[in-house]
Amino acid sequence: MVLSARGLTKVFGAFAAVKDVDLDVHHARVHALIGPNGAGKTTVFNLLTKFLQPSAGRITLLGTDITNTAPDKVARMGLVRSFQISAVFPHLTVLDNVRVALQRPNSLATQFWLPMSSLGRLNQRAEELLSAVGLLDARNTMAADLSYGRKRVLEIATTLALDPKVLLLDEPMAGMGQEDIGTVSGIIRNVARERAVLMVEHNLSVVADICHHVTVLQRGEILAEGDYATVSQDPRVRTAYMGTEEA
Amino acid sequence: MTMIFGIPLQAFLGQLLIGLINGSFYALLSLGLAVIFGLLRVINFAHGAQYMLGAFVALLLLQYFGISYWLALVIAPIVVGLVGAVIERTMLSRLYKLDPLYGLLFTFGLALAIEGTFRYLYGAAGQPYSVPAALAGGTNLGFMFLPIYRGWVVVISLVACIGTWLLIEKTKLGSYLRAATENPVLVQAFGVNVPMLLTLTYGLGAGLAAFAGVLAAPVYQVSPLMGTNLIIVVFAVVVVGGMGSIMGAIVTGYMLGIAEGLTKVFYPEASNIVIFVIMAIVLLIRPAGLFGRDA
Amino acid sequence: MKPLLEVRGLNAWYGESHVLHGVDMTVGEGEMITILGRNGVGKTTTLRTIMGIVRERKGQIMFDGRDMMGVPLHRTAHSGIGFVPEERGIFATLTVEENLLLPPVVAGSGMSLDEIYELFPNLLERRSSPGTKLSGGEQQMLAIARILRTGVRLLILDEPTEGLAPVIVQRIGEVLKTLKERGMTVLLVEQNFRFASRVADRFYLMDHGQMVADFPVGELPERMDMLHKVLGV
Amino acid sequence: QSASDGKVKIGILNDQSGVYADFGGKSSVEAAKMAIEDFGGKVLDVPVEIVDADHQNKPDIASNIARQWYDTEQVDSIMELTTSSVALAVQALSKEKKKINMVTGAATTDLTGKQCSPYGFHWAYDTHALAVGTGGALVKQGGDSWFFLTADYAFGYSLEEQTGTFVKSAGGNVVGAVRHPLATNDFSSFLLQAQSSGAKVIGLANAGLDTANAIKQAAEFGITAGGQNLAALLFTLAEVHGLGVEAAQGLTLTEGYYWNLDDQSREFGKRFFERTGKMPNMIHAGTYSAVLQYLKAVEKAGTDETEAVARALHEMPVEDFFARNGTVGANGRMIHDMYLLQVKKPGESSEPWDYFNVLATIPGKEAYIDPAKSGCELVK
Amino acid sequence: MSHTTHTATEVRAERAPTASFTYAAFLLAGLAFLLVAPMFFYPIFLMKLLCFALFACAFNLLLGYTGLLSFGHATFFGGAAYFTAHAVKEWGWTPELGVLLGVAGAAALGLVMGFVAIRRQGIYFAMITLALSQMFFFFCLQAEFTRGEDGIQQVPRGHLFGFIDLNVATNMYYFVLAVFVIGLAVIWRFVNSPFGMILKSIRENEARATSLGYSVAHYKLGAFVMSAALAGLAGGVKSLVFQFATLTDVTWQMSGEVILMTLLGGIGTLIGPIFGAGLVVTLQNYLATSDFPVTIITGVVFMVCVLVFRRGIIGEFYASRLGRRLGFEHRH
Ligand SMILES: Nc1ncnc2c1ncn2[C@@H]1O[C@H](COP(=O)(O)OP(=O)(O)OP(=O)(O)O)[C@@H](O)[C@H]1O
Ligand SMILES: Nc1ncnc2c1ncn2[C@@H]1O[C@H](COP(=O)(O)OP(=O)(O)OP(=O)(O)O)[C@@H](O)[C@H]1O
Ligand SMILES: [Mg+2]
Ligand SMILES: [Mg+2]
Repeated sequence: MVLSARGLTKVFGAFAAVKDVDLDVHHARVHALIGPNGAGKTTVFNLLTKFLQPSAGRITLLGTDITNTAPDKVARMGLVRSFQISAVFPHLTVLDNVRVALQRPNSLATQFWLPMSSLGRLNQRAEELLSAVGLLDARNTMAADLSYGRKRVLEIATTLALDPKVLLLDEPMAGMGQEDIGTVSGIIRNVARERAVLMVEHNLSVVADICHHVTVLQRGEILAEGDYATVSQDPRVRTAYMGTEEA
Repeated sequence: MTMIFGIPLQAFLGQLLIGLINGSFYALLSLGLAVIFGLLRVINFAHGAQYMLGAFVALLLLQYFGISYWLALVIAPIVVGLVGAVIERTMLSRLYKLDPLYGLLFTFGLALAIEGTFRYLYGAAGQPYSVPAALAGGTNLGFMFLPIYRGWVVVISLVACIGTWLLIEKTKLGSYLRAATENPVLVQAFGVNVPMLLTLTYGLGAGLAAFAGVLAAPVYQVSPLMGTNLIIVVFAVVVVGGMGSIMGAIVTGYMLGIAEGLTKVFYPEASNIVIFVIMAIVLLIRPAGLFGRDA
Repeated sequence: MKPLLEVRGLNAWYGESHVLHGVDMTVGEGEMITILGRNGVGKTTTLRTIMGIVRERKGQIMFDGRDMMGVPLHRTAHSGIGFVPEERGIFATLTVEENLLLPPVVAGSGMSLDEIYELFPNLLERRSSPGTKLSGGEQQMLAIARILRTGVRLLILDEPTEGLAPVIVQRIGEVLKTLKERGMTVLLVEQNFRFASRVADRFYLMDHGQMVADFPVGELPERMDMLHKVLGV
Repeated sequence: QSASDGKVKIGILNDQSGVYADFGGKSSVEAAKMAIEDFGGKVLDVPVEIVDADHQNKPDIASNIARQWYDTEQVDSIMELTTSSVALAVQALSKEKKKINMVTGAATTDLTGKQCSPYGFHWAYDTHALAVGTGGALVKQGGDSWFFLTADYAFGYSLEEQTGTFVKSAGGNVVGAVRHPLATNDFSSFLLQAQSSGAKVIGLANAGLDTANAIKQAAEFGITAGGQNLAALLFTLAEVHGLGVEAAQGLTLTEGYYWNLDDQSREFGKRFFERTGKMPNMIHAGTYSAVLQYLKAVEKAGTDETEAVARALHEMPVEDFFARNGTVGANGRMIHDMYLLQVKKPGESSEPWDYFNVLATIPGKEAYIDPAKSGCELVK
Repeated sequence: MSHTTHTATEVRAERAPTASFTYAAFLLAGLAFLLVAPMFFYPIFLMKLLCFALFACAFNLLLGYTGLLSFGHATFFGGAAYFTAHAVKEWGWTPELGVLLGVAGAAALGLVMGFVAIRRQGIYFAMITLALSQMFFFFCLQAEFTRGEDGIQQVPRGHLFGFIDLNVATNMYYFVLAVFVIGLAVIWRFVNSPFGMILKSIRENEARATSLGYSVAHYKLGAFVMSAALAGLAGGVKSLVFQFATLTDVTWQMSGEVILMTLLGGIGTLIGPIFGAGLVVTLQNYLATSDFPVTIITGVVFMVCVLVFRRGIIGEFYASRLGRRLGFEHRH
């Protein structure tokens, strides 16, 4: 178990967006967090990554209590997230986007006395990552000029660049075309071999396909937990979330 | 005699009142700034110049047309508002799609040009404008002599502040304005004439500044420089209040006016920086400002 | 069927990049049209150009017999077109209800506030909280809901189901059907093929800034091969 | 016996667009032109030329221009030099370049004290003279208890301190002082403190817009009506005009010149008015006097060579409508009579710009620091 | 917080690979010009220009490469001038030590101001720096050692390293030139370094940079202090050139001027601010003897620049056909 939360709660004013949630994310597993809109999934992400401070509860990452740690510190400890609304560096090239992420783990971030060419040694790794997500052809394109879907793919590549121990993906497939969904599913399955992945996703076929464990959230509380087959048969989950749709 | 912090209660009350009077000017000016910033995302560096313009228009109306203070209080803001609207329509509006810094730089240039022109035409020393007869003189409040005109300033600026606040927070027009701040293209796609709205807003903001200017004319020397340094203090007021918030601007204006007034008694040397000091402290504790919405 | 919207030879640019290369399409009164296409082929751009948001454009756009090329953006809605953008466009400084009430009503045929709240109970519950404090899905609902009030005749939706829970997607599908019954014309862009096939009357397939095919829903089975090639479905 | 390069060239360097533009500004250039015309347009049979520049109150711009004038434009002397940072900078440069400068626009006594120059002259007024004039002389008129409103920087302190000294030595006393920041808009707090001090005179140790606002608000709060007198330590006719007699009435101040003093000064005032549309203050008149005296000195020296002209300037008495019984000290200080003036009541003023009653004439010897005690190393 | 507006602060791709040569050639030509310039131009004027150019470049380091518009840079420029002048005049320090003190002082001021200001972004940041620099102005106005409005006058230039007499105009000039070139080199390296890359990414999308593990505040503060120190370098040297330090250099108008210089030359271009500074300094000098009021002109230039000339001289050049043919690239 690499990341765990106990009694996680977040109150906005009088409104409790997350209530007493316990969560365990394990190594080499894809853990899905699903639930109706507004259930509090993004908020849980924000809490885990410390973009929001929990109102109550404790969070442990790799055995360390991070309940009061700053978000950038958490990221450096190996917990990295993607955003629900796409987050790239729009006026850097695709390659640079990935290299920026590579700089930190390679201790090439604070050297203001080194030339830019010193970043050249990151190129190989960056290109590997880009080709893994099928963006190699766009390496010199400005990220702003990518279409929405390709921006999301780029974001995943950047996230992977950090070689995180835990990966938090907020709706990685949103807005993606069918073919990209296939690619990205493959990528996620691959990366999860050596790390823990926690993802929010509404695309149930993806969830069914790649997730080992599913937590269903509703109104800030855990409604059901288990593997997809179990969860998807739960009548409460069906009414609250899945409707009559077949996976 | 009752003493507060080593000074007589009476003097203390007097200074409190004076602080409130200055606060009225801060509130009016920071309100205008907040309106323009809130809706156009433009830091209106020309606000001080527009305040000065208001005073000058009143003065010139009197000199050339014999128009009295009371009429000037209406006409000058309209004139300056119109000038503002024209500037917005012809120039400022081209900058919205750019970084807000350009708006700041543009209005900075505008301020220099306006102040420079008036200094060139009317000199730096400034000119007198007398208190309207109906408000001349003063009353003895027991603890201090209060010029009636200053009392008037407090009352009328409160009225103006509350009116503006109601307009923006409580009307449909206000919600268009606020939405247009965030995503003008979309609001326009919904069928609202956004460019027109923005022009009106800038006119309103400039008009408010001019209104403060007319109010100030009988109190201060009408000089091209009257807004130059004031504007920086008002910026600080707005930062302390929290930039997005209209109510914040008003309340902070009065509060800081009072804070400054009291400093003038206890430690006058610091009275010009006390607002900046408060600003720094507030930022350290609450980066969004006292009433700011964003964290 | 009388065409409500006719687009001929539409070209559009972002600065120097030429994105639409002569889009042709026709949307009949009361029809529900879905544009399919891969990421980046210009679907969003097509919608934005029709709406008049992208103004570097050439070609012809006729709406209800009226030439829309010269109409300023803020008049487009008044001609009867409503737009729900890809990125939703919820206003943070406005409450949910203010967001709902924001777009001016352009015709009397819109839904009432009560009908809307019935359709989207989440919104009723959070009506007085700031718009962007809603979850992603709630924001999408709000974005659709607020256009329903205005009484436009043509609704343009850019990926309305993105990020929505399956129950909500179903509900939106039902809403769209209801709207269609009321005579509303809908033009939408969708990646969710399953959803699209359930609601649409007719499809346009887009590639490289052009419409490469168009077919009614009935021909879907026989077109699957082509769709598979172009879309990877 | 001639000018070095076929002409004598004078530079007027002052603020023409900034806060001190009314103080001297473009009108001073006009005054200088009048002096040249009055002198006949030529000296030693070569034409006298004039150049002017706006230093924008920036010492580096002033220094650059002065350098260019001296090095490439054959300027022989520079006049006016508003604001002390500029005056000190240009005087230091002139000393290095061995050129003459005559300051009429700056107030600091350092110009003829610690930072004096053998070629530098200080003409119209200085802080000492203002302090003696307003402080000392006013006490003799009965204003024997003082409260100061002081601008919170070196200029204000030195005015306050010097004035206080003369108030005391004349038998008065200082009951208090309050320091206000530069560029304060609202003086009411300070005025209330001054009012409650009960002092007979409120001394305004500040300048420009600050003084004007303080005076205006004093009237508003009924301070002058309550029997207290205002005394402005640096205020001239130009500012009184800006403020209006209504607000300024009863104010006392010191200037080295007033146009409506006698026939001689009236004659200049009228001529100046015709050319500029305003009556001259002591800076305008001082610049006129400085230019005129410079030309006289060139003539006397028979050359425009700096050492000789400086020697002549030091030796010659100054006698014109501006300076009566003027002499120049070894430190470069031109010592002349000053006037304690009081602003008339609105009804008393008989014609436009007729603003002052002369309360007293302060002899130059009393007004200015004895050169021997000035701290200038040139004085043995 | 993730949406960044980019136009103002966009880092221009300074050179495409093909431009390297042209660029180097330009730089060499520029340097050669500066080496012989004192033969044709007024040395003091050139020195002033170099000081302001360095100041503008230092300012641009912050605006152009981190997107932070400081409206308080006069504090560092003028503050350093005071420190250097005081050390050299009152304590008898050698000029190089005096300048170093100025740099250190400016960096320290930068640390304090930056600490408060970087808590906000964009225009808030601008306003906070403005207010803080106004505080510093009042400090300088009232502090004993600055001598109020007289300023510190007659600062001796002294001997560089104890033996190069800076009173000799050419010595002084080459000293200033050397400082300028070093300053520029530092900026160039700083911007085009791994650190610079992170700065860019922060400016592009702050939340994303945080989520990648970069502590945004530290990077910004680092850039702020660096910019302040370099502005201090320019200010310290200037006080030796003119031999005085006065209040003019700490006023907010000075902060405005350096913005104008940068804007005029081209925000985010390395050499643009140099041209901008040259133009402003020349213009002020020229306008001093014309009948036009300087403030009006400055104001109008500002407005025109913002409205129609945003890329600035160098930016426009890069974007022009000639510039592109020479291989420069310019995005707008
Ligand atoms: N800062 C905030 N202040 C107040 N309420 C908030 C805030 N952030 C989120 N909420 C509320 O908390 C609830 C949970 O939001 P969250 O974004 O976590 O939902 P979600 O599960 O991610 O939904 P979706 O699938 O639609 O993205 C929502 O009802 C939202 O309105
Ligand atoms: N603002 C812009 N500036 C420049 N190019 C743009 C801009 N917006 C989109 N593009 C480009 O135009 C092309 C079409 O984009 P568009 O957003 O219309 O695609 P799309 O079909 O909607 O894709 P998606 O399914 O990812 O939303 C893409 O190549 C994109 O990179
Ligand atoms: Mg979410
Ligand atoms: Mg799209």
